This record gives sequence, structure tokens and C-alpha cells, in this order.
Amino acid sequence: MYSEKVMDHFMNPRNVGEIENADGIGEVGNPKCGDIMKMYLKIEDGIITDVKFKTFGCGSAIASSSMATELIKGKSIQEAMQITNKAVAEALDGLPPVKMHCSVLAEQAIRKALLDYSKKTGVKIEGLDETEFDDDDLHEIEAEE
Amino acid sequence: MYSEKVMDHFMNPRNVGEIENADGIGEVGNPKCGDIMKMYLKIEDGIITDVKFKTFGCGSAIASSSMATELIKGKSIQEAMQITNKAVAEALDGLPPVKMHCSVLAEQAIRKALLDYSKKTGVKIEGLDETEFDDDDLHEIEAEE
Amino acid sequence: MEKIIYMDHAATTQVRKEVLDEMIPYFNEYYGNPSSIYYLSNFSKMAIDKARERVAKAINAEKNEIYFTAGGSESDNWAIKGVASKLRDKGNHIITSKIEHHAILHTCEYLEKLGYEITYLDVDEYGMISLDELEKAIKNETILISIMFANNEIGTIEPIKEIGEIARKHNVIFHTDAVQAVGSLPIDVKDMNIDLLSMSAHKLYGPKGVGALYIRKGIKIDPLIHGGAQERNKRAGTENVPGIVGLGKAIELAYSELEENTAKLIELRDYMIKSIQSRIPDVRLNGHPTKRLPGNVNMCFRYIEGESLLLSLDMYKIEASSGSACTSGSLDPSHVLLAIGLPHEIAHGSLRLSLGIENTKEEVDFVVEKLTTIVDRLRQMSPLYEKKQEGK
Amino acid sequence: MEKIIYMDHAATTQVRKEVLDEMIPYFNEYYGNPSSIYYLSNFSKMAIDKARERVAKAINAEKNEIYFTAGGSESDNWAIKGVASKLRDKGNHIITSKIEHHAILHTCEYLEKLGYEITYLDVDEYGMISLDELEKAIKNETILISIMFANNEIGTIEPIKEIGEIARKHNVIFHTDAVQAVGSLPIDVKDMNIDLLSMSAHKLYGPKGVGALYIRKGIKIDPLIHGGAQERNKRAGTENVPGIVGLGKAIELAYSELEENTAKLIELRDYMIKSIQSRIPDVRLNGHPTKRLPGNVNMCFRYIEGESLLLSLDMYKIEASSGSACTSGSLDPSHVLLAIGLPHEIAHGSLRLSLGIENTKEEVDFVVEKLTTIVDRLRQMSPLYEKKQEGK
Ligand SMILES: Cc1ncc(COP(=O)(O)O)c(C=O)c1O
Ligand SMILES: Cc1ncc(COP(=O)(O)O)c(C=O)c1O
Repeated sequence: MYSEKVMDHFMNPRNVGEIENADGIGEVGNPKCGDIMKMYLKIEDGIITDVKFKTFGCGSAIASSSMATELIKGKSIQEAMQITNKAVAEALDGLPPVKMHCSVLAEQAIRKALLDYSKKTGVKIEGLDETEFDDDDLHEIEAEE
Repeated sequence: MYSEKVMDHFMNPRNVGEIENADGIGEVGNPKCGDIMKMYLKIEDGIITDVKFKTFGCGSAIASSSMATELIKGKSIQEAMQITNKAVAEALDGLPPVKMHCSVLAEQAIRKALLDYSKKTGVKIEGLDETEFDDDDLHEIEAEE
Repeated sequence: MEKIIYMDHAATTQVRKEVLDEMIPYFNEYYGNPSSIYYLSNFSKMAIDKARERVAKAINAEKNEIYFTAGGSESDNWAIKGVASKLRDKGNHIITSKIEHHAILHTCEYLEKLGYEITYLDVDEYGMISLDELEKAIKNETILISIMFANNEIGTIEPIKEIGEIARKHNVIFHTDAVQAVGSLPIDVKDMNIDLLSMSAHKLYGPKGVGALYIRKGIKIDPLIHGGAQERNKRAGTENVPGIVGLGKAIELAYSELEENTAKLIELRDYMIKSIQSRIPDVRLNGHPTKRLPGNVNMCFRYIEGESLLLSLDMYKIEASSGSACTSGSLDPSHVLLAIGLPHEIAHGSLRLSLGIENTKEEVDFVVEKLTTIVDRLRQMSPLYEKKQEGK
Repeated sequence: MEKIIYMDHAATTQVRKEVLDEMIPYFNEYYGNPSSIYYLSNFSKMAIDKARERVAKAINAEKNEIYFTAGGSESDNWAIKGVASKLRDKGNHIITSKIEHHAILHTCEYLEKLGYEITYLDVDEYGMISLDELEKAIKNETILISIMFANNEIGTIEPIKEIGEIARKHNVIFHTDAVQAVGSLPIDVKDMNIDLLSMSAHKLYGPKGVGALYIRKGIKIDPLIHGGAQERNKRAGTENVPGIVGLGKAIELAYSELEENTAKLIELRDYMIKSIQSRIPDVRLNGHPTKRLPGNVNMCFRYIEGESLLLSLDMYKIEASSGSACTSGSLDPSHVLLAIGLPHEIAHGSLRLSLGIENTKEEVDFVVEKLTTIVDRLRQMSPLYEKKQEGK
């Protein structure tokens, strides 16, 4: 069902945990639907120097969070903004169709953490918009299945 | 499906054939339904001294004819009149429910041959009546199944 | 068990050794429920996937157009009721033929009680439907045409591709009961414009109790068995994994050997028909002389009744079948034999010998020899034969 | 295959060796079609007869009240649709519960589209229906009550005998989906006033793809699969002879060992529940503490999600199941867990360990140990647990 990469990131997730005094924190998902991702960013000079996550969810949710943190660690904010859910899924060698929403959650968690950073610091991030964080959208990809 | 007795009488039917100048001949059934029995009687002094049959029909029809001839051979007309389809079936160690009509046919063939004898000779046989030979009745037992 | 000569392959076949061998591990080694998400279940999931691929390939379908069922009857019921239920707002008219299997006919009769209208097409003396009549029967309310690929009794092969064209032209769904055809005839659902196709494993040296329904992509039908999400939500129930594996293996074998087996069977079949015709008088071949299933021999023996013929053959452990009413416990002989115009008394005397790949010329010779004796014996006993001899 | 610890017996079981051994000859030795009238077919006919007797005996039915099917889902669909179709002139109301298997629920939903009215009874926190509510729900139009014998997820055993009494009193047909109960619990259809009962072989160490429906003498229902005269004209299709033989053997074995196995399983089950409760905080036992299936352990682990639990267990080749939405690819967790009143986020974290006769205390110890580590690991990762630690 899952690729080896997914299983590896699920069993040995990278960057689990919290960052005290994180510069940006984003939480998406909701417990009713069975998945919550919380992402912590440390940002210095526009570079994501550290990232941690906590996730309540299925194997692919955990693996997606882990992979997402790997993809943005050490990257600039603008680079992080380019990470799409597809990129996360591809980096995991694919996800089952019904699990694609997990990668969407990961993308959203990054963006929400960046938004939080933007609000806290006043640093403008192009392409970020409060209104996009609507939980109902997160499962749309799944619904298409 | 069939008892050994049925199979024996089917494979080695007793009294197959015709009797030239028979004293009574009875034919019952019809080819549409897949079974016809024709019974030939030789009667001397009220005793059935010889009996033969020809049957077009399934295994139990042939076995029933064979058994019926055995049961009436050497018997008096009145004794032959007592032979019921049940007696034929029992003598064969039973017939499957859907095949009970074969034993009815055998009973009817005897009675019809006796009726023929009665008509030819004017000898009255108690309990015999032309109206009973109605093909439609023959399958009633089956219909109940 | 005593040695038998089995000539009733249209009734069922034995599971081939290669097929059974592939099935066995799925009973108690790879027994995981394919719906589960763990290690053990991967084996059964992959096995079903492979079987689906094999079945699809055999009839030139796509893998996800194959849905496993519990056999031919379920597939037939599902196809007919599934379309009827799904399209009941569109129409209530179904076209089928008079010589379909009971799984089709009795399903249609049930639908008649629910207010559907069924046209039962006549067939000619060979058991062929008329394409003209079919096309004329189509009306606005027609939602389904169901015509069998090949008849189970007389072996006649219907003009499936032409039926498919007509159905497509009129935008009507076309189902074919191919239970007798799959494994014996080349089938290309795309080329033949087939929308739904029923098959059953036990007719092609696979196990009993498993079959499939091909549902062309885009055709929507209601489920017959509702419940779990198996078979992509279309057919509920924990999958019969060993059975499905068996169907897959059996169908692959059948098609890899199709040419060879067909040639062999047709030769044997025609040899048997000729032998019988040359040795026994007053016989009649039922079905089409050439457009017939490779293994099907169906003949009427006048003046005698089919069951007594079967029983006599069985005394030599020759296993065959009959359209006689007596074998089914009903009064009327086979509806198929009546539909091709046989009078009742002749239809009662039919015998079907359906040959399989393991039958030999020696067996055929033995059977024909015994048959000759038996027919003679039964005719000597028959009052109908007596009349014929007397010239009546 | 690597060694596994199988604790998902409610999903399916492996075919026991004794069962498979009895089945094998019917694949390629006694392969005759039971509907045929010759020598070869006697073996399969007799085998079906024997299996029917064994099944009947197990539930105290008569032999001719047992009809073989392709599994639990077919039996459920047949019972519900068969009654609905047969009695549609009498009424259109059916009573069932919210915790039935999808084979019942989705069938009922389909019937709703056809104009039937369904009452879905609530259950209490243990998953028990209320007899009062049941009786109140009965009205003139009620034609069927269908309540499962024991629940497949949480193991709760319903008050079947009492339900049977109520149904009888009001002259309503009573069906019970006993797929999880047959082979695990004593069943007496006479004493319990059961009119229709579904079972499936693969839940009791028999093969997949075969089951049965008990139909009390005198109860008339329409067929689900029309066609040939098999199963006394009630269920068409060439019989799955090896499967039927397997069901017969499996059910006989199950009931000959019932007492012994039940005692063993209950001990193991309660030991496992206690071990988990004593080692892992924030757990909840789902289902009834005593009125539950002998092998059923179902618990919620707060703050974590079920699929990740299953995957982690599977890393140790421990095979279990979950009511998590993620295992089914849907959004909502198990309808059963919601029906007993669990909030979504807790229901998402459920784990079902269903024990079987081959499981040992050592395996239970191993599983509980691994489970403790896994739960801890996943909680450390969980933002919900974080909040709890922070006292939110
Ligand atoms: C309670 C219950 N009913 C019905 C079924 C369906 O049985 P089957 O999978 O044999 O169709 C199951 C198991 O899947 C079940 O647990
Ligand atoms: C033409 C045809 N259709 C349907 C069936 C039914 O198949 P099954 O017995 O597998 O249900 C058969 C065989 O019995 C058949 O020959």
C-alpha cells in the first residue's frame, strides 16, 4: 500500500518535536477528521534554519509531515513557498490516491506556519493569504477519488 | 437417486415385449410428457397368465412397468385391481418424489388393459370406469411436489 | 472411485492440477483478508490483482473492468437486475432470447412481475436469433439486450459482434452470457461491442462458485450484493481469494492453449457426430453444424427418452446430459429444444455429450459403441418404435 | 512468508487443515455437478447433503432449512431484499440497528431509494439495542426486524432471544446477521425464535466465498439469484461443492470444541484487556465488558490515530484492525464507534485485536509490550497529546 519511503518516514520520522519560541507555528486539520499537523519554524534572515512537527494522523500524514520538514529545512522562505503537496508526495515516491490529502495538509501546515511568521514579524510573503486555510478544502482531493 | 431395485428393473426389465392376440391392451401417458406405457394381458379363467409391456420413458417409468407386470403376473383380475401405484413404488424400494407419477402410470396401464379386456369380453370388473383415464391427472402427484 | 468417461464438460469441469496448485496456498498460508492493510494481506491483494489482469487479458478488457462474483448465475442476475434497477427511470424494456440459460430467463420473469417488459426473441432451427428481429424489437424504452454468446445445450454460437453493433447503434446496453464461451471461443469485448459479459470458472477447468462480470468502463449498474467496499464498491463480500486465483489461472491456461484445444475438440466432435449418424438410424443433430461450441455434440434419438439413455450410459460410467424433462423433474423438455422447433416427443429423447480436452478418440469409439447398443435396446422396449415399425 | 502474529480473526481466519483436507477431493476427483443424475455426481450430492446436515445441527435447524450462499454479504442481502420483495404488498417498514455490518446497512439504504422505510435503532454505550425501543418501533407496515447477533467491531452480543420473542409476538420476520457469532457462540434458532440467520465460513476457519442462510420452514422469501433449480429453487448457481464441504466441516469442528475454545479465548481476551489497561494510560474498552465475543478486544488509545497504530504493529508482523477512518479511506471513523457515543477524535484511535484459537499468552504478552512502546512513540508525536500534557 505504501512505498518504502513512506514507511521509512513513518517509522523514522525526521524533525519530530517542538521548537521553543518558534518564529512561526502552523496547525492544520482537525481531530474529527483524524488528522492534525502542527509545524514549528525557526527562521533567520529569510532562511528556515530549523523545523519541527507534531502530527496526529495516519501513516501517510506522519510521513508527509516528516518529508515536508526535510524539504524546507535550510531553504529560503520563497523556496518553501514553492513546495506543493505534489512535491511532498513525489518525494515520498507517491501516496495512494485516498491519501493525497495528507500531502495537502503538509503543504498547508508549512504555509500556515509561514503566515504566522509573517504576522508576527510583519514580513510580507508573496502569495500567502489567510483565507486559504479552510479545513473543508483539505479533503477535496480525496472526495474526487 | 434410484434404489438398486429400480436400477435392476430398469436394466433388466421383466416381461418386455408384446403379446399377439392379447386379451387386453392398455396404453397410457403421452409422448408430449415423455412417457407412454403399453401393457398386454393374457387372461384365462380370470387369471392373468401372461403380461408384457412396452414403455417409452425414463428409468423409473421402465422400472415401474417391469415391477407392475411382476406384481400382477399369475394373479386374479381382482388381485390385479388391488395393485396401487404405492404398491409398485414400494416394491421398488421407493421412487423419488418427482418420479411417483411413473408408478401411477403403471397402475393406470394395468387398469386400462383390464378395461380393454372387460370391453372385449363383456366381463364386468368392479371398480373400473372409463372416465378415470384422463391424462391430465397422471401428473398430479408430481405437481404437488 | 471407479474410472469414468466424462462427457459432460458443459455441466462442469474438473479443476486442473495447475489451477488447484496455485489456489492451495491461499487457503491457509496467504489467508489474509484483502481489505486489510497489513503484511499478510498483501499476498491476497496481489493475487486478486493478478487474477483480474489475467481475466481482463483473456477477453481484451481493462483490468478495472473485471468484477469477481460467485459464478455465472450471479453475474447474469447482477447484469440484468443491475441495469434494470439503475435505468428504471429511463425505460423498462429488455430484449433477450428464448434459448437463454435459466439464470437469464428466470431473472427476466422476476422483472416482469416488477413491471418490466421483456421481449423473448425466437430462434431458427439452428438456435440462431435473427438480427432483423432484434433490431425491430428495440424501442425507446429498451434499456438492455441480453443474448448469450453460445448456448449451453445445443452449442450454437450467436452472432455476437453483429448484435453488439446493433446495440451500440441504438445506444442500448448489451450483455452477453458467455459462461459457455469463455475459455472455448476467442472473445474480444472491445471489437464485439460488449458492455457486460458473464463468465464462470467451473466451465473452464477452474473451481465452482466463482465467476466474473465484465462491466465496460462508463457503464453504470446497481450492485446486486450491497455491503463492504470490495470490488471497488460494486460487489460486496470478502473475496473468495483461492477461487479468484483459480479463475485467473484457468482462464490464462485456456487461452494459451485455445487454438490447439479447439482444433482437437472440433475434430473429435465432428468425428463423434459422424460416427453416431452412421451407426444409429433416426438421429438428429441439434444446433448449428459449424457455428457451434468445439466440444458440443447434441442429438435426438427418436422413440426413446433421454433419461433412460443417460442412466444406461451411466451403467458404463459414461457421464452425459440430456434435455429430457425427466432429468429435471418437470414435464416439459428443454425450452431450448422446443425453441428450435422440435416436437415434444423428439425433444424428450435428446442427449448432450460435451467433450473436454482430456477425452480421446478411443473414448468416443467406446461411447458410440455402447450408445448403439443402448439405443437399440431402448427402442426395442418403446411402444413408439413399435408403431414406427408397423408403419404407423 | 515471515512469521506473523495474527490477531484479526474477526476479519477472516485461515482454513484449518482438517477442513482443507476434506475439501480437496471435491476439486478434481469428485467434481461432478450435483445437479446431474449420474454416478460421479452422487459424491458431490452426498457431500452437500452432509454439509447441510452439519450446518443445521450446529444451530439446531432442520436440514432443509439451510441454503448455501457465497458468503455473509450475500446471505444478508438475500434475507433483507428477499423479504422486502416478497412482502412488499404487506408493508414497507424494516427495523434494524445503527451498528449493523455494511452488508445490512447499505442494503437498507438501497431499499430506502426504492420506497422502503427503515428504522435504525440506537444503541447504548456498550452497543446494546433497547428492547423497549425495538418494540415501540414496530408498526403495521413492519415486515422485518434485522439485528445482528454479535457486532464485528466491538464484539457486543445482542439480546437475540428477547428480540426473537418480540418479533414473534408481533408476527414480524426476524433476521439476524450471525456472521460473527456462528462458530463462536451457542445458537439455537428454535429456542431463539430466529426466522432467518446469515453465516459465513471464513470467519470460522472455513473457506472464503461460501456461507449460508437459514430460512425457517414456512418463511417465504424471494430469491436473490434466480436461475437453475439448485438449493430447492431458492438460490441458483452451480454449487461451490468444496466450499460447502469446508463450511460443513468447519462448523462441526467449531461446535465440537466450542466450550473448550470459548473458555480459552475469554481468559486470553480478559488477560489482554487487563494487561493493556494496566500498562497504557488513557485507554478505553469499547463494547460490553462481558456480553462480548470470546476473542474480541477493542480499545481506544487517546491522542493517536488507528492506522498509524496498525502500521506500527505490522512492523512487528502483528496483524490487527482498526475502526479508523484512514483504513477505509473515508473521513468518518467507524459508524459503530460513533453509535456508541464516542467523539470522532477518540473513535479515530481505535484498535481491534480479535483473538483466535491458535493465539497464545506469549503472543499476547509480546503484542502488549510492543503496543506500549508504539502508543508511547505515537503520543510523543501527537499535538493532541502535547495539549493534554500542557493541561489544555
Ligand atoms: C457481522 C458481519 N456481517 C457480514 C459480513 C460479511 O461476510 P462476508 O465477508 O463473508 O460476505 C461480515 C464480515 O465481513 C461480518 O462481520
Ligand atoms: C449459459 C450458462 N449461463 C449461466 C450458467 C450458470 O453458471 P453457474 O452455474 O456458474 O452459476 C451456466 C451453467 O450452469 C450456463 O451454461
